Amino acid sequence: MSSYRLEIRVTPRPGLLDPEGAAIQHALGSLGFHAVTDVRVGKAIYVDASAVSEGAALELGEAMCRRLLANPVTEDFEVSLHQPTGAEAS
Amino acid sequence: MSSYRLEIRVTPRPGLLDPEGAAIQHALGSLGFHAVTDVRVGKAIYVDASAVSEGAALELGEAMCRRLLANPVTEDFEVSLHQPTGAEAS
Amino acid sequence: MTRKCAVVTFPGSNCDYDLYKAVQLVGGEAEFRWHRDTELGNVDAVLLPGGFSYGDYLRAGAIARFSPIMDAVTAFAERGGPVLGICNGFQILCEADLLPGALLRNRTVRFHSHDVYIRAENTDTLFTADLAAGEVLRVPIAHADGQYHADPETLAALEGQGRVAFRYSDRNGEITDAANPNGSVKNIAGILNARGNVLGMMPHPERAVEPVLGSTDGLGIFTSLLRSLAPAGSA
Amino acid sequence: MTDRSAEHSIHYEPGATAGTAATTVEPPAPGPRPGDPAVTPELVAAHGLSPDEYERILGILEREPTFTELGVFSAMWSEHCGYKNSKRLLKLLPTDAPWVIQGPGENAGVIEIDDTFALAFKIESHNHPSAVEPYQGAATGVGGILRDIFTMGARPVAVLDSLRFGDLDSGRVRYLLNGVVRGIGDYGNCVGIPNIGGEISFDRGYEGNPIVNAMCLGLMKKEDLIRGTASGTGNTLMAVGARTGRDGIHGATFASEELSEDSDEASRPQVQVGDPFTEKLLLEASLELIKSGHIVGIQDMGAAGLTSSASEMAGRGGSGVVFDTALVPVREPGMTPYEILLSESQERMLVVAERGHEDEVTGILEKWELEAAVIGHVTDDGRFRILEDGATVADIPALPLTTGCPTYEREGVESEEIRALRTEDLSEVLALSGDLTPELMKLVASPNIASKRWVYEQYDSTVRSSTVARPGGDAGVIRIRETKKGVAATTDCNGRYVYLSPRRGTHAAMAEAARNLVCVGAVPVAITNNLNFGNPLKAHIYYQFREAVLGMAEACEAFETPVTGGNVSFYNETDGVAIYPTPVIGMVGIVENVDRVMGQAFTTPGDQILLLGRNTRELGASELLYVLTGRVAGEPPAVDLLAERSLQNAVLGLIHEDLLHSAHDCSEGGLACALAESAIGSGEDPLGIDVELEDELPPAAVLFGEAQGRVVVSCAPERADSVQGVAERHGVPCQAIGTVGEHGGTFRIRALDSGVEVDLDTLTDSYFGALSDIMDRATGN
Ligand SMILES: Nc1ncnc2c1ncn2[C@@H]1O[C@H](COP(=O)(O)OP(=O)(O)O)[C@@H](O)[C@H]1O
Ligand SMILES: [Mg+2]
Repeated sequence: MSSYRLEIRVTPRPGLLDPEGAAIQHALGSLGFHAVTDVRVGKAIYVDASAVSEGAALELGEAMCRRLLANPVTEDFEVSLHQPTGAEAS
Repeated sequence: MSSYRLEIRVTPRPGLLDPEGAAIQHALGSLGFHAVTDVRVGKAIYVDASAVSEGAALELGEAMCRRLLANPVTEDFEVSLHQPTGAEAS
Repeated sequence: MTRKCAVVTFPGSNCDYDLYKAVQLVGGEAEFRWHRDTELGNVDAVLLPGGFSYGDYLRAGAIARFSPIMDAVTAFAERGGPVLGICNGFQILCEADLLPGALLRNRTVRFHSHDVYIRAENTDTLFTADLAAGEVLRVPIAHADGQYHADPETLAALEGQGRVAFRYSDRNGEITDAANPNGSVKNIAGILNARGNVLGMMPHPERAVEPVLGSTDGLGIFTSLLRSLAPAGSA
Repeated sequence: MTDRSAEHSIHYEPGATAGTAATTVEPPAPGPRPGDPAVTPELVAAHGLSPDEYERILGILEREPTFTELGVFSAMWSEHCGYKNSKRLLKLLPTDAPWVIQGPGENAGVIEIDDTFALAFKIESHNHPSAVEPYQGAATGVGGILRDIFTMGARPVAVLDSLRFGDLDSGRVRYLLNGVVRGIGDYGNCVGIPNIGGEISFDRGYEGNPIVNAMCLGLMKKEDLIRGTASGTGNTLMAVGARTGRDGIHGATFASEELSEDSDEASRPQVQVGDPFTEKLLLEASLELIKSGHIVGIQDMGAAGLTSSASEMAGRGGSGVVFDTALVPVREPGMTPYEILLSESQERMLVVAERGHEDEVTGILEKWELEAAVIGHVTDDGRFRILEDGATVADIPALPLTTGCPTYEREGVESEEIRALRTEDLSEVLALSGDLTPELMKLVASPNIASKRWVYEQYDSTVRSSTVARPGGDAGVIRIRETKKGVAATTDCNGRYVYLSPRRGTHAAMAEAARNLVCVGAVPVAITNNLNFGNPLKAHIYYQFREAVLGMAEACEAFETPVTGGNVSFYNETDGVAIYPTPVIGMVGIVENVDRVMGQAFTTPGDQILLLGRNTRELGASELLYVLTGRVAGEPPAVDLLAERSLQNAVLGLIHEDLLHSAHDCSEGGLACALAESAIGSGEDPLGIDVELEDELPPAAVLFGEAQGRVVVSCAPERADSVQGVAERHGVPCQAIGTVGEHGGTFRIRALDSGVEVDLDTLTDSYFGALSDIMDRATGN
């Protein structure tokens, strides 16, 4: 068993309206970020768990999503192993 | 100008209480996911924006985080270009 | 003759006592059930109160639906027992698949606390029999996640089978967008399951049961429910 | 850490530590703790302790303090906990009356409602945390005041919030407002306590320093009253609720320092995160504990956390305490005693359990999915003794620690600048005449007068199914189930008045609070107060503070409304600029019959409109002046405390005799705005009015002046004479000024050659639209 950090992204289904995304897009616009064409807001859930392998860890994450973390009626999910990418906040 | 999808992850500062993470961890435990040792909850924000280059897009994302998307007092952020990884929900 | 209603308290429920008193006010017997209970005991109806079960963390109702008591509630509903979920209770019923669809963040992205008008769309149910057809009720809402959403097929079924119990309307019963506080599809404020024994609604009838509270329009829902529980002839 | 403390708590036996032994033998003085910094003059200064305060500490300890002890003293002797600069003046406030059960000094004041019920209530500020992080700052402010109430054994039944911000044209201000309102809402809504009122105003005087004061009311059966005392040698100290993290360490001293440009940076680690869900569980568990009889005392771990709760409980109990920081459940490993003692993690309680009843206590907490840990016990040696794994890290006499903080009386001198403002010439505004409709519309659309609906509709105001009067009227009212009675509450203060004339301005705050209560039919019985001021070390600020306290004392005497508690918030300054002095008055009243509660809206076309009280030629410090000229100047309205008292009695008499259809006091915006609010009502059925004012006074003053002591009432025409009669009996001037018109009619007031006339839709739209229009454009989360 080793321990993994799963990054789980739960996002509103495409086509489903996303009031929070709309509000943020509006706010970004009024702050002058006019290049923005769309904003969607979901959850980023970081789960530390122990598993026998990466594959097993990912499966565990998917099982959690199906059981609890995502609402099948309104949300999609993505599970990945967390490795910080892009720009880190200082 | 081409258009990019930025993936922005906003997460509570380490050390700060994360009641939502705690509640989810508790729930996962009682659903039998005993391998889980910690849960932190943040936001995953997907921003579609046009920019002259990847670098410019990433900088735009960071500027948005500093201005609006992340609370400098309580949250850290990560900006990356979105490429779906890991397992997609069907 | 018992007309006993179980009011389920989840960690974070905060309308459980209001519901308990509303049932008593219309002559019913009310008993609390704790979310860790595994049996409902001998009761005639189950009420899921409003509040913030588990702080509404993750999604409103998402964690509470796994409370031990919910298996008993589901079994009770499947036996045809009447189940009424109000506000957070409605959210829990949707998460538990006892009702279709989901309740999303209000379109304003803000909490809304004020009176609304709702029109009774189907008065031929356990919960609305005492209301006049198309009757308009003035009742409070208090929620941040009340925007009802369902896919087109589900909506068609709800509409086709008369399972939309209440719609947000203006005080004259007109269904307008201005009267829709949260962006719910088709102004839906409350729905029934296919069998008609499970009702979920976002507005709070239990907060409109005495003149001193500014409205008594919520009473009809509780009198209807209790009447439906009474043995034939006795009500 | 968890297992460790759990394990300890099982084996823990009073006496197993230096604890009870110490009651006979003096324990060794604590030595320096490995890893702790040495106590240097610099470190002492960094802890906000002056050299002579440090001298006093050496005297009390008869040795050098350890680092941990230094932290303890600096927290307990901070302005926030020690009331250094306010205590002496606060002593001047009247605090008793036959109906006062608990005055100042406890977690909250308590008054008698009748033979069975009592009311606990208190107000608390969270200004500094809200300036740094508006959402969490405001949320945890609500959490703290709720705990103050339920630790008295009362169930919280209502919340009010008193807010001040800079002008809304600043994006930062809109961000603060948005965050603060969401924070107050999310916390109170989740716990399930209805918000029944408050106030909010906007003025550049609050630009850098918002004010966030939260008030809570709690109901209890008298016999359930419990106090925050540690009594009974050998009784067990238990830490219950949330775990202790590194949140808000030194928040208490932080709250006693001026904000500066880099505050946002500097104070980051001090941000506390609230968890209303845990609070709700803690609330239910605490009330169950108190009823269970297994505990003798309970107190919130608020400012200065475990340090203040434990030492204050010992101080009040005239006892001592000993506990081991290694037994305190923590959220992060490696926390030092210093951190554990000073952490301000939220949703925690310190409980004194009857010795031998620890398991019952733990059982009740487990039912509510909360933790309880035995951390120590009560001693009889009068000492505040802290161990870490059995080794003493702090050993301080409890009483000097809690009450020995030096207090100061400073000299106060009025600022010349402000004195000059008071005498400025306002004649150009006083001279306004003719069609004053544009001025009325400006006022109605000013965020200070416009409807606050955008704010209070984000607060659940009906949960608990007991709210009789919601936000939007003069005062909120909660019914008491199984009785006809109710309790009413309001918060009031016009900072401009106090700024220009502190004593008079505080009279006005008291007078308005009482007027708001009587207008709903409640008899004012007591107050709590939140004194929001700048840096008291500055002579002109101390002057404002002293005058305000004296003014409050005078008005409390005149109205027979004693002070049962309150809160002082100094250092509300940014880069040396202080807020307007803002002594917020939280006043409570008793309603004998909730069926008679009066509203401010006109109800019936054809009704007679009468004005109680007298118009004056005052326009000083008025909203009109601010809206038209941006000035804050002139003499604030004069207050005749005896006339106010007569007015209060007259209004109560009128409501008692069931003569009225509506009652509404005149405040900001004057008579014209009061009439507008009564005409607009809930906005659903606005009613026109036709009013004729004959006073030989400048029309601008009659319409928009903020003369005190005035209430607008309406009644059926045939009752008008009886109304006049009652007013006369109380020696209150009363004139019939007009009639209520039709639905959707016209709003018309004539004053000599001048007046206002506008159709109701226009009036109603700008009254309800003003604030939401601004905020829906707002940026920020
Ligand atoms: N921050 C707030 N929270 C709740 N209610 C508020 C708030 N601010 C204003 N209100 C409500 O809006 C109404 C108008 O406020 P205000 O003008 O201060 O009334 P008044 O002048 O009678 O004191 C009152 O009912 C008050 O309770
Ligand atoms: Mg008023």
